[in-house]
Amino acid sequence: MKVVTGVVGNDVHVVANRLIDISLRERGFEVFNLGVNTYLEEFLDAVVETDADVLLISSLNGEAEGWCRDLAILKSRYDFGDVVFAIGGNLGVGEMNPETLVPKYRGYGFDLVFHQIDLNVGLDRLEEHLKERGK
Amino acid sequence: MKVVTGVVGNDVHVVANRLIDISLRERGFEVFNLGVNTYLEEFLDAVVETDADVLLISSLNGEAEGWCRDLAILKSRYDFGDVVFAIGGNLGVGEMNPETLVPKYRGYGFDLVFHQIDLNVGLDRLEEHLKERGK
Amino acid sequence: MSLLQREREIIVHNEFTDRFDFDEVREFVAGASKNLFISHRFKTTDKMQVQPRGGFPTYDKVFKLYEEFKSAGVDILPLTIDSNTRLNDYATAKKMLALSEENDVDMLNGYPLINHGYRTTRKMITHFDTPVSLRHGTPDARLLVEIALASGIFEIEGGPITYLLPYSKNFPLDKAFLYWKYVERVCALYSELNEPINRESFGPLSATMQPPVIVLVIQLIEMLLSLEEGVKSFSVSFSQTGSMLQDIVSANVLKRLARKYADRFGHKDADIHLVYHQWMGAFPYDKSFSDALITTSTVIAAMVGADKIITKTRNEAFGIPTKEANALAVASVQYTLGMLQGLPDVGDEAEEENLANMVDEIMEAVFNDPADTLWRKVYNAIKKGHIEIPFSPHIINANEVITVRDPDGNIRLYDRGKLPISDRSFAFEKSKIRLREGERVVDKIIRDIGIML
Amino acid sequence: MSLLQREREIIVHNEFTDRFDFDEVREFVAGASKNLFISHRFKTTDKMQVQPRGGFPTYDKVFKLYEEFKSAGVDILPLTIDSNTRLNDYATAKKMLALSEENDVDMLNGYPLINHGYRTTRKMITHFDTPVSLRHGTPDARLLVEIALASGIFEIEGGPITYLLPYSKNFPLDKAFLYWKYVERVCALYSELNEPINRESFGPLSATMQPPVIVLVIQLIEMLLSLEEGVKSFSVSFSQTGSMLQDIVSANVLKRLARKYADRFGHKDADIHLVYHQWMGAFPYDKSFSDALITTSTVIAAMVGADKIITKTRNEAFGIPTKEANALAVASVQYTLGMLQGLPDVGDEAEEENLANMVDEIMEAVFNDPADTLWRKVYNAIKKGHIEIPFSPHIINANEVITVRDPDGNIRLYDRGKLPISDRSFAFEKSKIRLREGERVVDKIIRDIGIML
Ligand code: B12
Ligand code: B12
Repeated sequence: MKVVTGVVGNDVHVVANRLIDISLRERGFEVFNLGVNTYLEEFLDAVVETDADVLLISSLNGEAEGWCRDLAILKSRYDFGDVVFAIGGNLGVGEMNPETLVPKYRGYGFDLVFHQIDLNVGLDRLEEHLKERGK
Repeated sequence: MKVVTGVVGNDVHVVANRLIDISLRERGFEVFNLGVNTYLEEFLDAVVETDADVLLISSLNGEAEGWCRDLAILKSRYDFGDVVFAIGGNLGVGEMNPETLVPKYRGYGFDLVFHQIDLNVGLDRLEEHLKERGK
Repeated sequence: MSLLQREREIIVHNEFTDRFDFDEVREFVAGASKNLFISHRFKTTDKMQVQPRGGFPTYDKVFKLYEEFKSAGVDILPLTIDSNTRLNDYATAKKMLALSEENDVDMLNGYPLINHGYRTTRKMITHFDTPVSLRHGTPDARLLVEIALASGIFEIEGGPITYLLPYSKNFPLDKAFLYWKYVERVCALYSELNEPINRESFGPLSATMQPPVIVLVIQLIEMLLSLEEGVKSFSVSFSQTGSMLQDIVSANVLKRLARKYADRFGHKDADIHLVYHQWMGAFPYDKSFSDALITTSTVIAAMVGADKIITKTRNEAFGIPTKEANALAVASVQYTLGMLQGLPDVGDEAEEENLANMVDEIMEAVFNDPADTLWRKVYNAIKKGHIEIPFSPHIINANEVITVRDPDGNIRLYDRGKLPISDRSFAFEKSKIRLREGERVVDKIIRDIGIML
Repeated sequence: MSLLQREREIIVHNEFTDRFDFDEVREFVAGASKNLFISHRFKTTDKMQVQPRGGFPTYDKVFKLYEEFKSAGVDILPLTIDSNTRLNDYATAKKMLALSEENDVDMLNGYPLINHGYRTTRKMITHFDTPVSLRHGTPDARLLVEIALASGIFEIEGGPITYLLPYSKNFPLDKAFLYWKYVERVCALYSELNEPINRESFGPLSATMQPPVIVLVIQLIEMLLSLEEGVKSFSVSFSQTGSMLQDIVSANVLKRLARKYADRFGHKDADIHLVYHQWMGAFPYDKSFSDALITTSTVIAAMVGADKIITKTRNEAFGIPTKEANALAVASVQYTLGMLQGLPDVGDEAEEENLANMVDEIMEAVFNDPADTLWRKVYNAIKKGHIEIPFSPHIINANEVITVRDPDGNIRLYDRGKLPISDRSFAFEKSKIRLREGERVVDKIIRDIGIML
């Protein structure tokens, strides 16, 4: 299964990104890691180019909202079929209530939203989700 | 002016008592310090014996209530005229709300109640009170 | 029947105690879970043991407190006794316990163990299967200790000096020595049945401007008095002085001299442990400052290499802490100990030498007293003012020693009173002191007491 | 008109900046209150300066933040810049600022200084009359620094390496050196008018498993690059490693070598200060654990003898802290510093020697590069992998060095990559490492990153 991953926007927090890369590979995924400082369009292009099954975006520095609110519009331009859109990390500025954050990001077009959730917990849930979808 | 002082009940916290002794003397009072571990009856006896103007009780270990609730009864047995009854220190077990503690101790017969109030602040207020009473 | 056993029967036979069954208790101790013995814990782990303080009047509240502590990761549970029981005033304790149970307000500042009795209390102790330490402050702890051991409490804090001079106004000193001799012997007896009962001395004393020399002398003496009666596991202790270096120096000297004196008196087989008390003096009213103080104490405890740390809480200045506040401190101390790494090995030769010299000087003066037994020599030393505790409420205490802090926060002897220390040692102490131009010593002392505020 | 001045005029002339009045700014700096200069503060006090981090999108929120800090007893105020501005994306910053102002939600993680401009910002800075430190992370900080200095911000953090390798993915390295040369020269110019402008390097780097040798080398290089341009007051810095001893060793060596290299290059008149960053890696989600971590950092800062400490908050793991949480940390750190006394003087000869040797080895390799200027030598060193930063997101970073913790928590070189350190020095490092039977290095690294969790 192919995963495109990276850190969105003007965000340089690379540590989790390195660990995600390693963990995805260990779980048997084929990984295309765009690294930090990646814009939404670049992610979507990469999904198309690599014919990926999953787009897994990280955001740590609190800017995700500004960068991701346009996802729905961008998604409507291409046909992504059943690509799974996931986002995780630190998804707000300041201390946020996950109960309002999660629905917001779902509204933007993400299937899975992991606010301040451990990497491995998140990846376990991703794998379950893929199984449920019959992938 | 004469002051009887000490620490009431099974209470051995002596540090404040030593400092109160020194401070009262510096302020020109004649001090009769009964020390720690003094019972209410002993205080009252000392007030009578020394013809004191002020009885200044400390309590730190949280037991004051158990020892002082009988003050009103004991007071009624003697005629203390205008002796000022003051109590200070740590007047409850656990964290207490001064707004319920102070009226309670007033009800027991204390004119001045200093819960967790600095020594010198308390003694300043005592002196004001004495002035107001025209002493 | 031995004389001791006769005395024990008299002690446990009283209006506040249900029939005391010596045989059953012996059997219980012999078969008790190793997990109840801190002496066993010390043997099997290197991790600093974390122990809070705490006790409430009712059984239920103590039970809930223990649950809270366990989920915070406690190592050693405490049982703090109320102050009426400490003064053997079981009648008042009983009255206040009844009031507490009826009205759901705490009318006592600890657990009245005698009134609850060992049968009830043991249920709780064995349920938690964790070492419990008895914290009291009782000069005559004979009954208390019998009930505690019968309950499964296998660490007993205190001693004839440390639980007397800071905790009592006029309890007779010689009686205290004899009563504690009883305690030591009972502890020694039970120690033969299973793992040793641990005895711990109370180094903080009056927790106010205590000079290390006095703390150390008293620790060593109580240790010797205990080992002399057959106790095999003993903890010496002291509390944060306010100077990191002075804590380190105290610990280094105390560890070394404890071993030296134990060996010298033929107790090579005794295990000796070091306990560090977080700041025991006046706490700030700002709770986040108290948190900072607690963490700082923890760091220092790790630096001095303590075997056990006794924690305070963010509520210290306000009153007996809630179980939540108390457990919070335990969790936070465990966190700090877990993440602290790379501690340097620190010492100070000149300071350690002078402290050790002063301690040795006083110890020799005690040993040179012509009395026949160690406790009588010590008794005389206290009466002569060779040993005294600043800010003791006790009438026999000499009250001549005056201490102040030097510019680094170290507590120094300003007036040595009648302490039999040499001019040379005293000169070293004096040389460190600096008073501000025109400052009165009493004002300096008030400031020095309040350094954590 | 000098070349520099011509460049400055181009820089400040842009669509986001109102007319920049050089003469007025010169005059302002020349007459500015001494209280705005941290360099002056360093000269006049021995107290460790406490500085939080913090910045909000709007003027009002920063103003309130400063009020909160002042009442918590702050020594140095921070101004943290948002990450769009850091990447010179002023258009996005402008958009997000507008959104933040309209909707009263923070859409930026810092203060977009360019968009606010110096006339507005200066009002705030002079109002508080307290030194302000500019925290950004910008490779091309030319405009930002012009606006900052014009606003009365007289400490500029960063440098061509420390604000590039940890903060950027592909910003060209040589440009960064040249842009920072500009910054240094502007700082040097203003330094002649009043008290010196202080420059500070950013020692935490990527805040993840950074070996002291790399941190120190980069600190020394950025110091030399700055002094070379005429800066007279410079702060080297590093962040808590996770091992108390390694922090102490780092500080001792850094202080010594900074003076040594500054003197060697003829900068005997430069003042050099040491800044300690509280733990910069991943924070626990339990806020009381964060408090404990913050206090522990503070104790270590005092032990290493830092001139300034930069604080974290109990909210670190969650997101940008509220002003209240931020001020709480300041107050608590001040409390801890105020009560900490009797700090021992600690060191470790063998560790210090090995660290100093490694640093000297890399420094010599850099100096031996045939390029004509220091910055080009350094540039080549980075390209060759003679200098690299673990966990840098930058594409030019060699990414060959691997570090793990030894059993005492010290960060050690497991793979030295292309660092030009001798076999002997490297053997010392390697000899400290212990891996568990069969443990994979990557799992060890994950554990080692998360030691504070
Ligand atoms: C030092 C200390 C001890 C020492 C005392 C040594 C000695 N002989 O004096 C030791 C270790 C022996 C000790 C023992 C105990 N202590 Co104690 N102790 C303290 C501590 C840490 C500091 C007290 C102190 O010396 N402060 C410095 C002096 C100068 O200030 P102060 O006593 O607080 O008094 C100030 C004011 O209250 C005021 N003040 C006092 N009296 C008066 C009177 C008037 C009229 C006025 C105006 C002002 C005033 O002036 C002082 C200066 O501003 C306090 C907690 C704290 N405050 O941080 C607990 C504390 C007082 N102890 C407490 C307790 C319960 C005990 C024990 C029962 C053991 C236990 N369960 O932990 C035993 C008591 C045994 C007994 N029979 O009483 C509790 C009391 C609980 C409560 N009220 O809810 C406290 C609050 C700790 C706690 N949070 O649990 N203690
Ligand atoms: C180290 C660090 C840095 C380093 C980064 C070095 C580097 N190049 O990587 C430096 C010092 C350079 C830095 C800079 C900045 N940082 Co920073 N940083 C941190 C810090 C302390 C740790 C991050 C880290 O490495 N953690 C370890 C890794 C392994 O975990 P993680 O990143 O937290 O990710 C975990 C989960 O989120 C999850 N995860 C991540 N992505 C995904 C994706 C999926 C799908 C799933 C399931 C899970 C998942 O997996 C990880 C492990 O469980 C955090 C605070 C914290 N967490 O304690 C702040 C933090 C992330 N930084 C922050 C900020 C704001 C910045 C700055 C803007 C500066 C500033 N204002 O302070 C700049 C950013 C510049 C930029 N352009 O982005 C904020 C973000 C604010 C917010 N969200 O509200 C934080 C939270 C600090 C704070 N409280 O203010 N930072």
